[in-house]
Amino acid sequence: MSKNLSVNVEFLTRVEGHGHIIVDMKEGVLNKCVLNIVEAPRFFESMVRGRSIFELQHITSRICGICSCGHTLASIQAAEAAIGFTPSEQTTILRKILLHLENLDSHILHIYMLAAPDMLGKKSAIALAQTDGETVRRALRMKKCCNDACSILVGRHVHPISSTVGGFTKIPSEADLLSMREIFVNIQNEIAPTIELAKTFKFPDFERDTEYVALKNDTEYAMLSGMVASTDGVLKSKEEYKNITNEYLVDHSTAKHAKLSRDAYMVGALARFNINYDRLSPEAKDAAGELGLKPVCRNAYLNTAAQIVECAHFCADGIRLIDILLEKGTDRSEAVLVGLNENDVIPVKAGTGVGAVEVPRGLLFHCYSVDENGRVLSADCVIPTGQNLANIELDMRKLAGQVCEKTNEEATLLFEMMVRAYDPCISCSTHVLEVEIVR
Amino acid sequence: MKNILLKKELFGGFVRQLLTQYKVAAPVKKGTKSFTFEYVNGADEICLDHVPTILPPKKYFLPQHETLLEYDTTDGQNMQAYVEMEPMVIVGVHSCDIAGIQCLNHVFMDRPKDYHYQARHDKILLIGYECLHKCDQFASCGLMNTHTPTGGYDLFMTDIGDYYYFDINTFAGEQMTSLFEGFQPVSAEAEKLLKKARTDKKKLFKNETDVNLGEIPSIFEWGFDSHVWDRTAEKCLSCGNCTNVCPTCYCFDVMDEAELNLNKGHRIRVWDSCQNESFALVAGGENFREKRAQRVRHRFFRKFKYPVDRYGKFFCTGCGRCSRQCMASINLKETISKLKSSWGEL
Amino acid sequence: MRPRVAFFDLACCEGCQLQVANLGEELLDLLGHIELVEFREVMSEKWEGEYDLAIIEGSVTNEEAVHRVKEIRKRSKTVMAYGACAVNGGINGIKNTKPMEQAGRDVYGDRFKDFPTLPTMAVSDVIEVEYIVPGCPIYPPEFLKVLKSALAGLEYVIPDHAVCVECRFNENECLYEQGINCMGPVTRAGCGSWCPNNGNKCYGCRGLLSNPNMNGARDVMKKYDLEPDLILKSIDMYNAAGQKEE
Amino acid sequence: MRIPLKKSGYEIMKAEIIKITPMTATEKMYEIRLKNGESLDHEPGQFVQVSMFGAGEAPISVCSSPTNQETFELCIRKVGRMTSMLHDLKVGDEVGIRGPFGVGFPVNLLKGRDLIFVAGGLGIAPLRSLVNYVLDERRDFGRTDILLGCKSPENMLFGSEVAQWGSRMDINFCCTVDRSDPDWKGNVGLITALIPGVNINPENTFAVVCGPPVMYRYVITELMKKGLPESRIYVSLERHMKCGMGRCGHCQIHQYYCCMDGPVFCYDKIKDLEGAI
Repeated sequence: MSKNLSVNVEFLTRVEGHGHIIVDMKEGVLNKCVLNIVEAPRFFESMVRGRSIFELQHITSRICGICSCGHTLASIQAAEAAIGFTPSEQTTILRKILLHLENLDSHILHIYMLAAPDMLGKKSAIALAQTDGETVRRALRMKKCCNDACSILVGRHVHPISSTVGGFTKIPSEADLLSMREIFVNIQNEIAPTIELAKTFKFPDFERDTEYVALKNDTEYAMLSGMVASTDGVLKSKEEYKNITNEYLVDHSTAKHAKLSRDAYMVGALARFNINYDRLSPEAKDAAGELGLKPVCRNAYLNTAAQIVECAHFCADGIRLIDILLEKGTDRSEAVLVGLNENDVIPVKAGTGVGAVEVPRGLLFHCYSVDENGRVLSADCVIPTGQNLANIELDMRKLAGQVCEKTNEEATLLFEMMVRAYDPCISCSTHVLEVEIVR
Repeated sequence: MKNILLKKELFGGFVRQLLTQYKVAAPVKKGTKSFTFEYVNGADEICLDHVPTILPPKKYFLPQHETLLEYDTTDGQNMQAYVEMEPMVIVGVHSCDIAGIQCLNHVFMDRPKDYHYQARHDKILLIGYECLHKCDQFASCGLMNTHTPTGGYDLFMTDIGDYYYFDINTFAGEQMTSLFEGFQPVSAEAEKLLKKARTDKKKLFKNETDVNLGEIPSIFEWGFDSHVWDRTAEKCLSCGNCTNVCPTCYCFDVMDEAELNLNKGHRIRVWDSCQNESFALVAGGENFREKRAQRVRHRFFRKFKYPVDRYGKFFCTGCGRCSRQCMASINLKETISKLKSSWGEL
Repeated sequence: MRPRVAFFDLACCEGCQLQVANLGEELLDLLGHIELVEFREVMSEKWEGEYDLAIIEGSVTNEEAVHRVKEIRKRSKTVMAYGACAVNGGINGIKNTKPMEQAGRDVYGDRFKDFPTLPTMAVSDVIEVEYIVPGCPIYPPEFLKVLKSALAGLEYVIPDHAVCVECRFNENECLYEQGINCMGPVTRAGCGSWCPNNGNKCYGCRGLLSNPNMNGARDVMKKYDLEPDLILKSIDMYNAAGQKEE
Repeated sequence: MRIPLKKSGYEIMKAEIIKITPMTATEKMYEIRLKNGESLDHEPGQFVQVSMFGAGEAPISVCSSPTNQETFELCIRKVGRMTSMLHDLKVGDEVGIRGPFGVGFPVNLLKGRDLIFVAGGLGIAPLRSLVNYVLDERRDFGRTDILLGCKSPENMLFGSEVAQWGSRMDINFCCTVDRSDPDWKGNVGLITALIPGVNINPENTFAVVCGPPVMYRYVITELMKKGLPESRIYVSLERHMKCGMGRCGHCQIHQYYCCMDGPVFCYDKIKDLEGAI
């Protein structure tokens, strides 16, 4: 085989959103190696300008249906910071549970439906269902668990209903908590077979020194709060997000790229694992041990393995959080009915606020400025997949050097798997809200 | 029939006994100031003194979504009609809601009988609860004269201080009381207290409007073309809340719900509302009550005129739900008053 | 032969296809009765032939999408638009409330010309659509009902009465009673009053009734001491794309 | 607890399609026989609910005379998907039937009287049951005029049968179309234009009218000009009956339910009811 390679994947499948992969190598020289984002832009920033801060999370959750709970939580955090509202402890616990469910649901979707077919040499989960029905059924069961728990907590998983600025419009009863706890236990029981399945996966060999970025705090495996930390030693508050993400536009994509200490960095399950391994629950550390995953891991293909470890953690921690609520009992009078704040239940002042939340694909920032009437002056979102794009391309470039001896077909699959390993949410990644032009 | 007394603190025990034999539904608190009839597990959940519930107890007699028959077309048009329900007791039904159930009985037991309704009707027991205070400004049970019941219940409770006075109206009611040993015979004192309660009540439950019940038929006879309907329609959003919450509204739609295999399924009936724009639409596209005003008027006439012609009965129980639930603040009492004044003194 | 069904997505959040994926065991039931030939998010297989039923999510917001849906229409016996974006433009329609150039500038600054965009259109604005499933996201029981009608070749009429009807069925305390300005009275039912059931208000995602009493609705909303345009903006959260046509 | 109901009012009778006669682009005639071997036993003017599980029910007037005990006929216009599905049925297929429902034409009252039938469009379907009854029992009735109007010649229902009516000596048949075609030799214009030309004995004539909603007022005005009293004009009204038992409310006309008190009404009963016609 000569050192020629021409990969052209139109409408990359089994990822959320629309992207093309183009790799062009001639005589060992890499002419082109890009992930084109071809999602039609939706102009969210323009859409939310002038609207009430109290309906913002409803709109911004629609940035992405797959991580809508994550967008909702980041959006609420930013909105509450902007108007100076501090949520109650009960609200914070419930939000953490919601975030766990969101991450579990998305990870399960990625592990089973998007990644497993690659690892097991199948075209899709539907093809997989024909040879390994139980695996697909397990995935559906686990996903249904997440959905059922979300339905109890916030009405539904896609575009949650009762999670709003100020708290929740309904508070789970003791019976609700017990059902949710049972659901978490049911998912937890499926983790062991999931690990067994993952042991059969053949993760491609790959390594590239990378900067990893994730939230970090002193008390827990940081998901909803903390400083932004990197494996290169950066530690900044979330309000400095613009100096963390340093976004710039590139020609071949409707989505922005990001860089921190180097040309690119990675966010997501692997980044969180690398930074916060110590804070994982014992169950999750056991899972990591079984999968042979140790920090710092520099193989992006193993992001899927890190997701499995996180699943074990979210189950254990979800049960712990529910037990806290069960012990104290929930205060159902905390239910808020916000609407457009018709009843002035929440005091409003002008200000700017940032939300930083660890969603399935990594660190998500929302930033809003509002006037004294709670009217949005400007909004900005920096999406995890957007932050990963530059890093994906660097990984692809390194991969191109490794695979030029392979057939186009084999190489194409490796590129696709590489992109899919990041679990990219392209529908999110293009909904770029504010642009700084790099000149 | 002999009536009996129950010490108030024993009411919970009676409900517990009922729960051993029946499903028990009763008014419970919902939201900030609303009530609903729900299945309960004990007397502590029950709010006997309630503002009329969001939906009246008609939902147990005529469920919002009721299977008429199941079908299977794998081999021709095969079907089986059936009713799915549990024997139940509804506790704490106010007299206005008892009046509503009586209206529905008229309609559904009229020939040709509705056997689905009858099956439920036969298996639902009613324990009424007397209102001794006006619930709120929306009710018009004084006008409609429905604040004291005229039959229609199995048992009827009145609060006479330390005791509930139980009026036993049916054999089924008597059987219910025999489940519990805590009842005691009515004393002369109790009879006196009941009389007093009823006399005091008369002073409170006065006609809430400037219209007499007797003149309503003539007001509606003449009021068909009144401008009141256009004025009311300007406010009306045609949301249909007034008909859904009305204890005497019973319009429905019939439709099929197939399973995924498309061969099997259920023919169901679901509540419908004459306020919906498409309600009187026919296949050719003609709509016989296209205008909002026509639909608003139709609802009022279905309460105060048409059933009087057909069943000799007003189909308004004065419960006030339609006015209470109307976000456009269309008020039944005011509308009738306006209708009267729009024609001068009649 | 089982009917050949394909799923497609345009500009949207892909939440509706996730709703389909989330049907759980019902999804497997469904897969037993159809032949799924294309579903980009979950499978790599492609189909070159005719579709018995094409199910499209998302709005048309650029020329490429216009072309794409026309191509899908040519190859499909029946087309279903599902989700607010596809049915009435959904959230994407808010863009239409200002000039396209301004929307572009708001987001991409001087480089807005690199991101060509059309005013948001529903799928039915571009091609003929036989079935719709409104809502953001779709309500799975309704999706299944419409899908069954489509597979049986039966008409499915989305209710043209207000969400209030279902909200009352569910005995939710009226939001107006609690001082909140809810879109229920002017929004088409069919979702089982999903949001009010969970303590929130209706945002109007299923689109306006065909003949809402807007003056009456404004009177009702005026009761609140809020800036009127904030309230009016709540109406066009999901209905701006449609309003532009009128 | 599941309580099976033998009789519920909603159960269907199984019936078989014996014959299908295409009539126009949108209408077909179905001859149907109940599978239980019984006669439908309807009166002219009554309707049945035709049911296909999965698709639902549609109220359809019986258009054949009860003099045929074995089978009955329905003329079905394709207007929605339910009726489209009915149009896809073949001879031998099974359908469900409920009914007959409602009040038909007052046959005994009409005996010995002169009759004038006025039908527009699909309105001929319910009238045909009475026309055929009258033709089968011709001796019992007096002078009979049949006026029929439709949009255009190709929309004419019961074509060959109608042609026979035209050639019969014992009835007077007149037909008009709104829009003519080159082969059409008959009248062109609205049906109301035919009425002045009919020789009516106002003392002994009953009129029976059925057609699209817009037609009634004009036709009745013309009939009354001829001296017919309101009490001798009968109309058959169209509504979307769902239950057929006077409850669902869809067919309500003021205090009347079209499915129970109609669909045939004496004009004097409904003339003051706004929206009835």
